Amino acid sequence: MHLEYSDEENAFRAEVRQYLADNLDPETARKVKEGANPSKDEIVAWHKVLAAKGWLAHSWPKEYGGAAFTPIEKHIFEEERVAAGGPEIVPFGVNMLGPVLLAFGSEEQKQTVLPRILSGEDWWCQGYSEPGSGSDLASLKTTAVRDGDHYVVNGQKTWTTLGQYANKIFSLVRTAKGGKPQEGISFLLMDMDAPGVSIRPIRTLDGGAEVNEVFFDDVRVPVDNLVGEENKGWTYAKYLLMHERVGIAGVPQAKEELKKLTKVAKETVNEDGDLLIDDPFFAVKLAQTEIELMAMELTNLRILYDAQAGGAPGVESSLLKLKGTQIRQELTDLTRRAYGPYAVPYTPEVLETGANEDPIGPRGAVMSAPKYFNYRKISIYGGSNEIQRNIVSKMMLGL
Amino acid sequence: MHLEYSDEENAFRAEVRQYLADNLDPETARKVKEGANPSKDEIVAWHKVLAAKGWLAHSWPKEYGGAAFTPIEKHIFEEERVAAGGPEIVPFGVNMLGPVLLAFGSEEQKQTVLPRILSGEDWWCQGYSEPGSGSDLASLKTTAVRDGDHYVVNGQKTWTTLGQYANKIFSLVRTAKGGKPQEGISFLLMDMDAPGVSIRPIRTLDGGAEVNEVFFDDVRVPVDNLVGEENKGWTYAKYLLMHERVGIAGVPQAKEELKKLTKVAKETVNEDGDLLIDDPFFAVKLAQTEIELMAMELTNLRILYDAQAGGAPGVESSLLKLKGTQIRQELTDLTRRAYGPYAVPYTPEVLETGANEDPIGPRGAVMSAPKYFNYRKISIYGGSNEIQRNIVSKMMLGL
Amino acid sequence: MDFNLSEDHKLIKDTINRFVRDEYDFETRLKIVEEGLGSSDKIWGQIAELGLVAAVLPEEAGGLGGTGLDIAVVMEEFGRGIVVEPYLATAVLGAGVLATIGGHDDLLESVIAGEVKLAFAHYEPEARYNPKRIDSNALKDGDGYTLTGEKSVVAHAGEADYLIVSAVADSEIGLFLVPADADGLSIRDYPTQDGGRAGEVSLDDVTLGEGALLATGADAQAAIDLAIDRGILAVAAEALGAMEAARDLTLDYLKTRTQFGVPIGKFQALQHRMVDLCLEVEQVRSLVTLAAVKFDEPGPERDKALSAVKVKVGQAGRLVSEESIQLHGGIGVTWEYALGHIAKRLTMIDHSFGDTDYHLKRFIKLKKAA
Amino acid sequence: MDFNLSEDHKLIKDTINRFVRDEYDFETRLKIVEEGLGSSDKIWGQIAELGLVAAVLPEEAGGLGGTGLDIAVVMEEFGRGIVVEPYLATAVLGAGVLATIGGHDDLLESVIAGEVKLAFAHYEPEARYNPKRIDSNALKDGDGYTLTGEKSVVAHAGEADYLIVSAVADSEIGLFLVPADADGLSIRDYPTQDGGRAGEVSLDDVTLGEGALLATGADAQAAIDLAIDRGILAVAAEALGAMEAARDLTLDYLKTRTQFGVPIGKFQALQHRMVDLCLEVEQVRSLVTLAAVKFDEPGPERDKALSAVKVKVGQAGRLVSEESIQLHGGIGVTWEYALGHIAKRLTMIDHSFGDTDYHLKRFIKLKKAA
Repeated sequence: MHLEYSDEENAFRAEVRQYLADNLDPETARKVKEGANPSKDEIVAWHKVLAAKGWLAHSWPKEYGGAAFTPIEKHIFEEERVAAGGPEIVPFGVNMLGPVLLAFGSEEQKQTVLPRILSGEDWWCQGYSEPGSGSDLASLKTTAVRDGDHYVVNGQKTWTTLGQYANKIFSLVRTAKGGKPQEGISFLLMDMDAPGVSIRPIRTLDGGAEVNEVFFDDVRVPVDNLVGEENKGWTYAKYLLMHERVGIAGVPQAKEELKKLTKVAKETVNEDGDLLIDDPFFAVKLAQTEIELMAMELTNLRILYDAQAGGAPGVESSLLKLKGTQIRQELTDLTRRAYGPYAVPYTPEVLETGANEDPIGPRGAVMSAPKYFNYRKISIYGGSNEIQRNIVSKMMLGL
Repeated sequence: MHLEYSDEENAFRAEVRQYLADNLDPETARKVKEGANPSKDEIVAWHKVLAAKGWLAHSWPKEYGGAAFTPIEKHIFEEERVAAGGPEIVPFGVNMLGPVLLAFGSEEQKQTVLPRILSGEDWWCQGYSEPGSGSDLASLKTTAVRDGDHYVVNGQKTWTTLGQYANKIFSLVRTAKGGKPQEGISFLLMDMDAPGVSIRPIRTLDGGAEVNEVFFDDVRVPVDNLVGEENKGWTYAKYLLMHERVGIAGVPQAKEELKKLTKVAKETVNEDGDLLIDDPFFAVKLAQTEIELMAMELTNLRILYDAQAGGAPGVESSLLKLKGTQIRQELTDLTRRAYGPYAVPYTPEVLETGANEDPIGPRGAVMSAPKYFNYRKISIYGGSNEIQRNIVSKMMLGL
Repeated sequence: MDFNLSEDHKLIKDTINRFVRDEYDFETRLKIVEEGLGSSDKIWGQIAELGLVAAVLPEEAGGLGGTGLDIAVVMEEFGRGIVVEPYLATAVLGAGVLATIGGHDDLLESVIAGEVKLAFAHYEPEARYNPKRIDSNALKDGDGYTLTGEKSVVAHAGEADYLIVSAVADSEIGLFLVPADADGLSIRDYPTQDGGRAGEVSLDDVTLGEGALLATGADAQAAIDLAIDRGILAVAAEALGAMEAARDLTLDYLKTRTQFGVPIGKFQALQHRMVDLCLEVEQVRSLVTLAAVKFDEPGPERDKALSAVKVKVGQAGRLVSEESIQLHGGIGVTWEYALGHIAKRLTMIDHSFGDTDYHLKRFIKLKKAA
Repeated sequence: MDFNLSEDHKLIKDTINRFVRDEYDFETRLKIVEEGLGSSDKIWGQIAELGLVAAVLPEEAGGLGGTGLDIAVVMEEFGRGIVVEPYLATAVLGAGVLATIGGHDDLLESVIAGEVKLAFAHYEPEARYNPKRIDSNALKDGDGYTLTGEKSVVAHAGEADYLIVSAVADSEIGLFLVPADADGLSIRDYPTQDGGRAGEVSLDDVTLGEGALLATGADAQAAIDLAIDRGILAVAAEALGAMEAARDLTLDYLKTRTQFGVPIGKFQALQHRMVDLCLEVEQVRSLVTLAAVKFDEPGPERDKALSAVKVKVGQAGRLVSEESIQLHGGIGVTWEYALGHIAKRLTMIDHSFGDTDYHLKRFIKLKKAA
């Protein structure tokens, strides 16, 4: 047993660090570090930077232009990305659709769809959830009815993240009724600009608008756009959900957030004139969170090295999601508290590129409360923490 | 709205205080205050002191020798009892069986059984739980089969508190099978010294032995000892469980425990030479608990005055039990922590009457850990906290 | 003891309840918030007309009450409706200070009539939640004063006709009445996380006449202290109402939202969490009651009750916000559903008049002194 | 990184596991505890024979290892069996001090062989968890020393053949080897909450020869510090094993206990709590691993890891104890069921070598220094 990275792993880390230092746009990095949202163009540019190096699609094999990273390499990359202020890679094309096509798609789908994900020509979004089907995804109602060489799709999807930037959507649709709800679901590739597709932003409580509703009204989709077999979509959907959970713990993000928070605590003075870091009431919460995170980092690494050794990351990823979201939500809570009254003003515009107003109070305060509110989502999406507990209870504990 | 006790209530409090000051045995009070168990004789003597004043059976009507206290009077009495170090009144006769007989018993049962409870001639214990039926009380298996003028009882009861001192037991027994488990249960009065009754102590993790198993092996019980109607026992059992929950919050006990703990914190020095009360790590937990208790006291009083005004104490008592047990368990946890390493020695014998060894460390440390362990039970017995949550969820929230 | 509201209080409660239902439903509120005005002249006029400004002011000041219970009853109902009007700033704080100090009958009359709005510009940029750290300065200048300094996160500063400003004059604390159009006064007005508005107030050689001085020394300090205590009680009661609203929404959602073929309220894990949530709301109600009743009897028990309720409101507010949203799932984080706005208000209440840690420390200090 | 145990460690683990299963089942343990002996000669002999005393001592001292991982591997398994033998006192602490200081080969050999038991008499009555506050005194007396002082809650003091006692000699800390039968040494021996034994040690002019001085000054301090660190790591790993045992018992109970016609493990509220419990145990495992691996690389990261794991063990130990008992219901609080005894050991571990608060403070201090 030892806890040192190998020479190869350290060399890889150095390479990533250097490449990001040389190629990541500084203004994009500033925004990410300050909690502002990079623009669509900035995200596209960032994807291109990674694609140029072959680092955009971490889990794809090299013959399809992927990085074929090991679980540990993915983790190291994420640590460096977060530290450098690189935006999160938009996962819908590279981490969700890509693996599904690689596993279940036709050769033609692989040849046509995958390169356009890497090139940035296509921005994919996800059509999974529906208003009536949240945790109970299989109860989805959007229908696709065969009509000659086309399916005619009707229904509504929701929580479609960054759908406003997308020109493509992969959707779960119902192609057969009767039987168990999991049966009769198919996996369709669709154009966002096809007639009958419309989109409406969902504003979230933090003021953001990163999720959308997508409506399908007699949308005609060529049958070639079916992935795999008709009515087998649930298998692909589950594959997608189980896949790419390696980073779900969010350890690199949490470490970065803890580092920032510690810095804030060293710069912020409490009512008695002491630094927050010396205020036992604050210091104890900071220490508790740091200890949880120290543990979480090792828990995450233990599971990653297990996965590396051949065991696929399985139900453990549910444990990682549970603890990871708790820690990251706690960090946002402590951060807004640290800023005291300066968490109250709502002025996200001062962080936009070219803004000429100063923040009210410390710059870090600006997004502290919005981030706290925004992070409510992380214990809801990707399978709510209640669903994760159900999974662990059943799959790991046998209850 | 106001929060002052009335003149009558204040006068009642003064009367209780004076009577206890004059009549409560000081050695008994010492034991109670130090967390040692009073002997059977001490408990019997204490009951006699209360019976002499008409204060033993708080809820019985005066014509049966009860105190007919209002909910508030009960609360005030309890505050004074706890502050004086009076033992808890053994509830099985006065607060459990008594109300059931008053509501459902025959006149002859009332005339013969109730006076002997007040006089101390009979010590009742409870035969409810069975090894297989904990939270699922209605699944009980002890049978009573009619044989002429007798029932023949076979089976086993458990968690019979202070059964070792009792000469009588009231039991739930199954007199009919088939139908729902709640049907076919009867409520029987039995002699502990009847042939076929045997008792075995259950030692608990804190080293105590206050609960027992009771075995029935062809025990013959006269049919006159049936309370109410055959097969209607579940109604009486529920009445008993819902009844007499006024004191369930344990507010007087918690206030006393907080007072003691505060005193400990003012006398105990931490590793840096500061008093615990000035150690923010300890002080914050103490303050949190005090704030919870301040709230709990008002919550309890709100419900008591509601009950006083005619509304029977109902499902709210489940809320009181939940919060009350949380606070009281937390107080035992803080108390053992306050004593630091001196919570480790296990020497309950130094608190016995006439003990001639000194405690290891402060006297209050002796029972601090045993009490913490013992108090695990309060969230389990009387309907576990999980059952209380089920009750609130169903009865109050309509879920 | 008597835990029943008086007939008068029941009437106030019903009045606000009806007002919110009829005139201030969630869509109306959202529109006011989105227009970024911080308040609506129409709504404010109605509030004044209903006598609600007067309700939290003593009779000597032209009001109708002004006890702790008055404040709690009004604010709980405003909390249920997550009302963003400048009631706290104008009626509880601003008019409260004027009433404490006495005089200014005409101004108070206009405030009570809804014609004039006030703001309490007291906390400063470097002070965090410390109400005693005042760096603003008032220089005696002939018969008047010249004020210099900065005031931070002043609720509804931008809408106020007058600001009540604290400043040190001749090494004594003083309170000054500053018209919003005074030369040298500038306000950077901005929206707040919870849909309200606040402002950073700069005083750059603001010249004031003799009449601008409201009080100095012990009188000023007492008025400031009382204003902050009124503020604590007010936001605590408001939080109680907001938590009740969140609880009711969540309970309703658990009963109506179906997943896996049953209402999600049938899932035991959610039931138990809902029970714990309801229990916390009851505990908050108890402490709001305690603080409200004790409010008018000065002493350490009163002060402890105020810090206790602020601590509890901070903690239960977080629990209720987070659990309510989590029990809802996705819908809970959307702008067009009331819950998120309730959560934001609950969260920002913890950032007002001292947060949980501040009041835990204060509670501990008060206990020691007792 | 490599999270797999070496073959040697797997062997130790299996050995203890088999030993506990075959020779130290719960009934055997209960009997030893109830006889009040604190340990069993037979069991202790077997432990020594299996090479387990040697396992946590370095080769220079006649041992077989003595690394952090050695300690963690052994203690985790002892924790699973809630073994009450004086292993911590003798092998981890006592022999650990002798090994650190060097020399005393014969004595160490006897200890390793299971013939001699030791106790580490260091903490004092007024010190609480402060390992630096030593009031005991050693007066130079000819070639030897005279010791005076009190040592508190010394684990397994009554069974020890020798006590290793800290005392201030000439204003420097010193460590002394004191035979149990020395004149002036008296031990008040008593059972502990968790079924072990400890003693209050009085040193009343205990006269010792020249050879009794083990070390002074920095050497003595380093030996004390290392002993306490070994103790922290040992009880943390023991706690991990105990938590795993509690978890396994509880999981099994949830699957087999039937109420309302179904195994109680079918109730979702209990399922979710069980998941949280298991997650905490995983977190403890991670920190025990971290502390064990870092143990042999001196530095602030190592010290932080030790305090971190002690904090986590205190908190998770409480959660696991309380939740396991609650999930069991009545059976969980009975003497004749292992769970209560596991809970008691977990609780007392929080009272050893500094509790949760002590190590939180230490962690904060170490962070600041870093």
